[in-house]
Amino acid sequence: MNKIIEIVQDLDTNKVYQELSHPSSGGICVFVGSVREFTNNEQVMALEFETYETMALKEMDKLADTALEKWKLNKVVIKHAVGKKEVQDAVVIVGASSAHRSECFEACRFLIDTLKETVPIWKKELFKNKSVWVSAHP
Amino acid sequence: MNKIIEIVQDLDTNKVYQELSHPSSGGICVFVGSVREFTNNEQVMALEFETYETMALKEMDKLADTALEKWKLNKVVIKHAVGKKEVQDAVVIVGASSAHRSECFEACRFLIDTLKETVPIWKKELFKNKSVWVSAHP
Amino acid sequence: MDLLFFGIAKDIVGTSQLDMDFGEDSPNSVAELKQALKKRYPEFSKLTSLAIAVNSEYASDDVQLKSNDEVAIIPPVSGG
Amino acid sequence: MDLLFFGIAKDIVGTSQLDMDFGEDSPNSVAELKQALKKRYPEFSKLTSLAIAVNSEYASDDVQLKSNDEVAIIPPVSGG
Repeated sequence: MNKIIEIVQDLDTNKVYQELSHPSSGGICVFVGSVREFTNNEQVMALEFETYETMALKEMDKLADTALEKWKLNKVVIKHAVGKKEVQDAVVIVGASSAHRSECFEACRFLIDTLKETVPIWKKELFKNKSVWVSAHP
Repeated sequence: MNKIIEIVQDLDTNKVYQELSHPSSGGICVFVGSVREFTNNEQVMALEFETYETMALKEMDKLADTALEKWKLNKVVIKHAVGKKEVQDAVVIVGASSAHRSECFEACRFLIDTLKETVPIWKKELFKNKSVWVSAHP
Repeated sequence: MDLLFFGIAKDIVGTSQLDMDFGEDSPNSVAELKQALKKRYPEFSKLTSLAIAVNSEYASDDVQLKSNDEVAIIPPVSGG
Repeated sequence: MDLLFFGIAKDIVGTSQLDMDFGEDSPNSVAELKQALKKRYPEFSKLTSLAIAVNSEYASDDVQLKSNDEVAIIPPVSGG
């Protein structure tokens, strides 16, 4: 299988190299998004992720297919975590492997940029005295 | 320490996420170079890496410093393997973490591109009936 | 009309699933549903964007709604 | 003059370390060393590039060589 699509409670960053490894791949590019301690100088206690799972998996699958069409890739991984995540926890992993490095870099950047635009997952920032749905309001 | 520079016999891809993780980082980008089975349709049995270690570590250190100056990064990792490597083995790992994703992507690409140009490491491709020092001849 | 709500949409409506009775205004298309929602819950008009998914696919304004469709209200996504 | 050889340079010379006697041609600068090496081992002229490191730093052609310098012959690198 040349694509791995998952929505999970906890992401295992250790597995991703093995999942993307391929005898025809000389390059593997991985992006991990993690919880930052501060947003606009306000301390974040945690992030809470919610998803419309059936649709999110479909959109992630389309995203992987688009990348596989646009670039010559041997493997694609797209994984997102849901639930409550603390500072430094991994929340998303995207990656691609290809014969040469340009393709996997470009595909990896495309995967994370497009995931943020299309996949129905919502993030709430939990601060000390309030919580905010990210990007909800202009 | 905001940079990790190593030349090792065997690369452990599992450690890299933890090494790049940082409370101020929302993005981590990692590139892993691995041994491909075919070069110009010729089957590669193995790669053999040799280095001028004292100089290579110095050049890798300069490379990390240049990236830390050019982009706002929290962590940088540059590791290269030496010795005989088989198909799918990891030979190089570079990575960076930053508050936002653009910086770590750009830095990661810069690290691998520049490493290939400046760091004194040499790769010999072992084919069935011959071996070739890569890039030695025009 | 059975509707699913996520993220801030769930907070606005107060539930993640609701069989909403629009009475005579019952919407036939995605565009009409958006309008009906904004009329009943003015908070929807303040969002950066509002999308509707029909059977777990993004649906454009002209898509007609059928009674057995799974219809979801999609506020601005913010994964990653 | 004590020299270190790596990669294909080691294959050309047949050893990784050599106290090379250039006789009267003994090179004083990086440029002269490159020339002396190419004269003695024509294979060096066929390489894509040839660099010299002095005390484990790339050295430009005008760098003068001192007797206690660590001098290394750097054929085209191919890491990664």
